[in-house]
Amino acid sequence: MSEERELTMGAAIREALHHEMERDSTVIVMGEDVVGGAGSKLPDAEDCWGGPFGITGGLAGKFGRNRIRDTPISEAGFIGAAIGAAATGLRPVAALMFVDFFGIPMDQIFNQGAKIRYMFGGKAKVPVVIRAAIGGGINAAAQHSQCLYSIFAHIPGLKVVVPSTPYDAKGLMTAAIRDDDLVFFLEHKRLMGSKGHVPEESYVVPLGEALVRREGDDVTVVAIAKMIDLALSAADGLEAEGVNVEVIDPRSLSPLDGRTIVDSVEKTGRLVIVDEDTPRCNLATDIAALAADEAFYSLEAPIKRVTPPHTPVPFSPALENAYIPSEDRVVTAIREVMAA
Amino acid sequence: MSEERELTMGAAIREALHHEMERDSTVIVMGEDVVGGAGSKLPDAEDCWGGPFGITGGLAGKFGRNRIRDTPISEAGFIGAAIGAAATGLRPVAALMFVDFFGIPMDQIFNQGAKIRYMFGGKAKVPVVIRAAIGGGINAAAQHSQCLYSIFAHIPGLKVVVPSTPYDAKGLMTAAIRDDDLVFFLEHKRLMGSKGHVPEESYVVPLGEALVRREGDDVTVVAIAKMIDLALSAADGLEAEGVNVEVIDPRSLSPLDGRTIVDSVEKTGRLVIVDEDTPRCNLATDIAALAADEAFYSLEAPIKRVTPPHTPVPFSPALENAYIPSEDRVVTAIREVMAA
Amino acid sequence: MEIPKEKLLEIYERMATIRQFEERVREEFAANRIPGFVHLYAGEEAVAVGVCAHLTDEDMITSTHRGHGHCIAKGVDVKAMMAELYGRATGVCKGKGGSMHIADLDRGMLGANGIVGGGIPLACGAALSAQVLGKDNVAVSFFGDGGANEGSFHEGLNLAGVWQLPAVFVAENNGWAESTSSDYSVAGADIAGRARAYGMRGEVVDGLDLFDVYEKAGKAIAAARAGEGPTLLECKTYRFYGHHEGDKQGYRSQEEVEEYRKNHCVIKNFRARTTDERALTDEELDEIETRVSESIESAVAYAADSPWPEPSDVTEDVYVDYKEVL
Amino acid sequence: MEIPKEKLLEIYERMATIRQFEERVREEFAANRIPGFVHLYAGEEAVAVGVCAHLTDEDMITSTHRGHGHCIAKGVDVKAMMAELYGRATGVCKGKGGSMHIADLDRGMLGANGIVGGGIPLACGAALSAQVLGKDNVAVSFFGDGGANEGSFHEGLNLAGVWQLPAVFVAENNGWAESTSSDYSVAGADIAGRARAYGMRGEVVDGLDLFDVYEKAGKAIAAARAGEGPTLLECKTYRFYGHHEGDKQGYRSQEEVEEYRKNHCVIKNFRARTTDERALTDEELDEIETRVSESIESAVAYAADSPWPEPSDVTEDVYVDYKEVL
Ligand SMILES: Cc1ncc(C[n+]2csc(CCOP(=O)(O)OP(=O)(O)O)c2C)c(N)n1
Ligand SMILES: Cc1ncc(C[n+]2csc(CCOP(=O)(O)OP(=O)(O)O)c2C)c(N)n1
Ligand SMILES: [Mg+2]
Ligand SMILES: [Mg+2]
Repeated sequence: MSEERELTMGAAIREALHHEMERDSTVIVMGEDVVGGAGSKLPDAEDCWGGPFGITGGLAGKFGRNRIRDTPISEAGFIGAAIGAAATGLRPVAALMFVDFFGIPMDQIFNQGAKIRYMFGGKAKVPVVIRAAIGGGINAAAQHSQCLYSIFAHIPGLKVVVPSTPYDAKGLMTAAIRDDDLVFFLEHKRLMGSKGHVPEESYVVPLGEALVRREGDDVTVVAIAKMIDLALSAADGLEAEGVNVEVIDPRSLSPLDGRTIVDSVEKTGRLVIVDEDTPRCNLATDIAALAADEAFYSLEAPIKRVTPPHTPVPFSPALENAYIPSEDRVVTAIREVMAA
Repeated sequence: MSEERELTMGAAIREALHHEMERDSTVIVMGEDVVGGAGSKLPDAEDCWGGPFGITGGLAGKFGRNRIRDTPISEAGFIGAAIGAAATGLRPVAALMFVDFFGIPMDQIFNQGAKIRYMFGGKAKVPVVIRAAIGGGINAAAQHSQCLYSIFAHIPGLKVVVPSTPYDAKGLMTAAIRDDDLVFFLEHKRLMGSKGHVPEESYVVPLGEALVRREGDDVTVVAIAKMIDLALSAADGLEAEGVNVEVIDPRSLSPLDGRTIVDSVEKTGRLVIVDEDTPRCNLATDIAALAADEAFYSLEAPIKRVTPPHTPVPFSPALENAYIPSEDRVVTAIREVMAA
Repeated sequence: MEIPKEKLLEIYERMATIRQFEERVREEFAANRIPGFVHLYAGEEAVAVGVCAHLTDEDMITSTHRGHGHCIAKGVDVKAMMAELYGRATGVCKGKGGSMHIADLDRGMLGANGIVGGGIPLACGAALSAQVLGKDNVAVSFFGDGGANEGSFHEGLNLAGVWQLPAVFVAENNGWAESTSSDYSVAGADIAGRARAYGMRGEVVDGLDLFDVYEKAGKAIAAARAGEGPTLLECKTYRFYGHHEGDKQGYRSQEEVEEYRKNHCVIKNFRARTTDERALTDEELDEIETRVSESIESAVAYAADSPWPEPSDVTEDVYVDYKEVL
Repeated sequence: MEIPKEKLLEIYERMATIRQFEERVREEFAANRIPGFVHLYAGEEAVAVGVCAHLTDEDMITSTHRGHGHCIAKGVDVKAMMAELYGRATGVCKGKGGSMHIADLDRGMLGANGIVGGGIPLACGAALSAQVLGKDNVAVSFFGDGGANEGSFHEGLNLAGVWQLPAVFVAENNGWAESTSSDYSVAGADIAGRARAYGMRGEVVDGLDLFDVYEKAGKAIAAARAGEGPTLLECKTYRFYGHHEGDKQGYRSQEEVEEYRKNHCVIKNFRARTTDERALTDEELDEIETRVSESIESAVAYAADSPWPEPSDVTEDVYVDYKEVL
C-alpha cells in the first residue's frame, strides 16, 4: 500500500461496497438503476448506469443481480423491503439516489426502520444503510439540492454519517455496513469527485467520532460535508491576520461526538458553525445549543451560525451562489466572534 | 358575548372551522373519516365519526359532502390533492389525523406544497391548512405519540402553529385558514379537552406572535403546547422560593417570534426551554441557538433544555411517564440556572 | 383439501384462543386495566388462522393495528401478549410496544403495525431475504380494505411482482376502515382484482369460512414456496366489535352485527361442520375451550402480577450500539 | 374524429416548436449555456400536443422532469421558458425553477416536477377544485412508465375513482425509466390495465400517432368534462435522446433509435399524412417551420440578453407573507 494512492470519494465508496460484499454474503445493494439496463435486450447493457454518479457500476458483474438489484421507482416499497430484509437476515445497502426523495419512503424509515428495535423490546435489529446524495452547487434546483440531514438526526433510532474526505467515506461506509442499526450515509454531490489518499485494504472509521481537521486556539469552527472546505480555506486565510482557527468535522451527525466539540470550545472560547442545511432546527442550532449549555462558562462571544437562508434552493446560478454559504460569510462570522 | 363562555380546545377549533366555512365558500375540509359513515347504507350514519376527536362532526349536515369529504386512507393522495386544490382556487383544511402519519404524504408537503410558490417564481399560492394531533400521554406508543413539529419548522415554505389554549386555538385556526401559505395546525391530544374562555364571534390570533403567559424577571421559560402547563405550574411552585419565572408560549413555531423571547432573556438573563419533541435538532435547540447568538451578552447561566430522551415513545405508562418531561424536571432545570 | 385431525384441533384451538383473548381484552380494557388503544379481531379469526396454519416459525408475517389474532395464529405466547397489553416488563416487547406493536421474530411475527399499510413493504423484505438466501420460506402480509388504498400496497405488490417474491398478500376486507365503507373507499370495490395490475394471481376468499381460507391460502403459500411468485387474496370478513373499543358504530346497525354473530360466526360454523362430518366431537372441542379459557385466565393473572418496567429502561433498546458522547 | 384545418396547423406548430426547442436546448446545454439537468421530450411530441389540443387555459395539467413539451403544448411562452432554462430574471419562474419546475398557472400549467409521480395528486386537486366549484374544467396529469410504479399513482387514481374527479391520467410509456425497461419495472407490463383496479376506463394509445392521441384524449377529456369521471391513457411512445443530456444509453442500440427517428417520427408522419390527404400543404408546413425556427432563435437571443436575478431575490417568493422577527 502506497501513501500516494489517491481515489475520488465516489471510488472510495465503491471500494468499501466491494470489500463488504466480498466479505459478507448477506450484504446486498438495491435501488433505482444501481446496476442499470434491467429488462434491456442488449447483451452488453449490464452495468450501463450504476446510480447517478456511477458508484455501484461494475458490482453486478462480480456479484450478480441476485445481490445487486435494480428496483422500480417505488421508494417506499424498496426501502421498506430493505428494512424488512434487514430484520430477517440481510444487510441491505439501499440507494435513495437524492436525499430530496425521502418524503416518499419516510414512513418506512422513521416509523418502521427507526422504531422496530425499540417497539419490539430490543428483540430485532435493522442493519440497513441508506445512501443518498445531498447538497447544492450544481444548479439542480429545489428538489435535487437539499441537505435535510437535520431531519434524520432528529429521529431516534437513526444514525447519520456525512463524510467529507475519500478516506473517511471508505472507512465510514465500511463501518455503516457492519453496523447493526439503520445508518443514513450521505454523500455530498460536490465532494464525490474530490480526491484524497485511500488505503487499498479495508478499514473502519468508527461512527460517532469527530475529527479535528485543523488545530487552532482562537475559535472553533464546526463544519459539515462540503462546508469543511470553506472552513479550512477561511482558516488558512485568517492565519495571516493571526487568527488560529480550529476546524472540526463531526463526520457523524448521529451519534454526535459532542465531547470533541465542547472540548474545543472550552479551549477557544468561540464557536462558529457552518451548515448547508436550512437554518431552523438544524445541526447548527443543535451544536450551538450543546455549547450554550455544556461550554457556557468558556464562551467569550455569541455563537454564530452560517447557513443558507430559510428558503428552498433556487435554480439560477446567480441565486444559488447567494444561497449556499460562501467562504466570505464564514470569514465574516469568524471576524465577528473574534471582535466580540 | 359573555366573558364566562367556556369551550374545550376541540370545540374552539370546530367553531373556527364552522365560521370560516360559512364565511368563505372556497374553504373545504377533507380527510379520513372527517365526516364518517361514507358508503354506509344507514340513513342516520351521517356524521358518525368526525375525526378521532370528533372535531369535524356536525359540519357535513350544514355544509354537505361536497365541501367536507371523507377520503380513502391515502395520505399522499388526498394531501397532495389538497395542495393542488389550494393552488387552483380552494382553501382546503386537510386532516392528517395523527402527525405520526406525515411520512406518507411528506413529499407532497415539503417538495410540492412548501416549494411551489418559490419554484414558480412567486406566481402561485398554496393556502392549505394541515391539521394533526401531536404529543404523548395517552399510552398510544411509538407511532401515535410524536410531536415532530421541529421537522416542519425546519422546512422553508411551511408555517407551523401549536396552540395551547382554546382561545388561541380558535384564533389561530381562523388565521391559518385565511393565511395564503401552507400552515401546519398541530393539536396536542392532551389539550383537546382542556377548557377556557372563547368568545363566540370570529377573531384572529396572528401567526408569528408569541404570548407571555406569565411575567417574571428571574428566568425565562419557553414551553410548547402541553409543556406550557408544566411551566406555569412549576412557576407557581417556585414563586414560594422567591423565583419569578417568565413563561412564554411561542404559539407559532414558524414564523417564530424570536423578538419576544430575546427581549425576555435580555431581561431575565436565564433561559430554560421545555419541548416535548425529541432532543436533537428540535425547537429547543433552535431557540437556544437564537439566544446564544442574539442574547449572549445578557446570559448569566447555561441554557437548559428539558425534553424527552433520544428514543421513540414507549407504550407502558411506567415508561411513558419517565419519557415525557415532568414538572419536576422543569423545576430542577430552573433551579439549576438560578444557582448558576 | 383434506385437513388432518390434529391440524383441525390446532386450528380450533387457535381460533378459540383468539376469540377468548379478545373478549377478555375487551373486559380488561373496559375496566381500565389496559392502557392505550385496542382494536379487536373477534369475528375474523378464520383469516389469520387459516393462513398461518400453513406457516412455520421461519416464515414471516406482518400485521396491522388489529394484530392480536395474527400474533396468536402465528404462535406468539398469550401470557407475554397479555402482559404486553398491560404494559408490564414481562410483556413480549417488555412493555415498550403495546397492542399495536406486538412482535416476536422467533415465531416469525414481524410486528403488528400502527401505520395502515406499513407492513406490506416489510413483508416484501422478509420474502426478499428468503429469495436472496435461497431459502424456501415465504412471507405473508395481512392488511385491511383501507390499507389497500395506501401507496405502500401498490409499491409493495409491484415490487413483489417484478422480483417474483415468495410472498402472499392477504387483504382482510371486513367492509370498513374506521367508519368508512370499503364500497366507498376502494374505487372499483374489488381488491382481489387489483392483483392483475401487477401480473399477479388474485383471488376472492370467503374469510368467514375457515376451509375456504385454508385451501386458497395453502395454494398461494405453496406456490410462493415453489418459486412461483406472489398471490393476492381478498378475504371477505366481518368484525364483531367497533373499529376500536369505544367506537359507537353509527355506520352499521346492531341487527347486522347480530346477524353475523349468529349466522356467520367462524367458530360456530367450524364447529358445526367438523362435528357434522364427525371429524371432531363436541367433547374434544369443549375440552379445548376449557383449556383455552384457563390459559387466558392465567395470562391475565400473569399480566396483572407482573412488575412494571423500570423507568430507566426507557432509554434501552433504541440502538444496538450508540456511541454518543456528552 | 375530424380535425379542422386551423387546429391541424396549430398542432403542427406546437409539435414543431417542441422539437426545435429541444434540439436547440440540446445545443445550448452542450455549449454550457444552460446549467443543471435537462431531460428532452423530442420524439414524444404527439402525446403532449394531442392531449393539450383539447384543453383551455382554465384546464390544468401537471407534468414531469421531462416537461418542456407539456409546457409548450399548453401554451407557455417559449421566450420565458428559454430564459428560465438560462436561469435569468426574465424566466417564467424568474430563474428560481429551471427546467424541472417550469410552471405558468395562467396557462393552466401547474408545473413540471422533479419528483417522479409528484404531479398526480396535484392534478387530482385541480380536478377537485373544478368539481367543488361546479366548473366544467378538467385536469390532466402526465407521468412516465416509471412514475406508474409510485404510490402516488395508486393513491391519486383511487381518489379520482372514489370521487369521480374530472381528471385524465396520461402515462407516457417511452419504454424506459432512466436505464430500466418498463417491461422489467411495471409488473404485468400493462399500465392501461391498471385502470381496472380503480373502476376506471383505461386505454392503450399509439403515442407515436398524433391522430390516435387526439381522438382518445378527446373522448377522455370530454367524458371528464361531462361529469363521467376519470380515464387512464397509456400512450406508447419513444424518446429520441437519452434520459438526460449526458446519458450514454448503453441500454438500447443506436440502430433502434435510428429506426424510430426514421420511421416513427411523429412530425414526419403527421406531415406525410396531412399532406397526403391534402388537408395541409408542404408550403404551409414549411412556413410554420420557418416561423418556429425564428421564434426559437429569438427566444435564445432573449434569454442570452436577459439579466441575471439579483442575489437579494433569493429570499423572495417563499411565502405570501411571513412575519418573522429576529
Ligand atoms: C397511515 C395511517 N393512516 C391512518 C391511520 C388511522 N387508522 C387506523 S386503523 C384505520 C382503518 C383501517 O382500516 P382497514 O385497513 O380496513 O383495517 P381494519 O381496521 O378494518 O382492520 C385508520 C384510518 C393509521 N393508523 N395509519
Ligand atoms: C421520487 C423520485 N424518484 C426517483 C427520481 C429520479 N428519476 C428522475 S426521472 C427518473 C425516471 C423516470 O422514468 P419515467 O417515469 O418513465 O419518465 P421518463 O423519464 O421516461 O419520461 C428517475 C428514476 C426522481 N426524480 N424522483
Ligand atoms: Mg377494514
Ligand atoms: Mg419512461
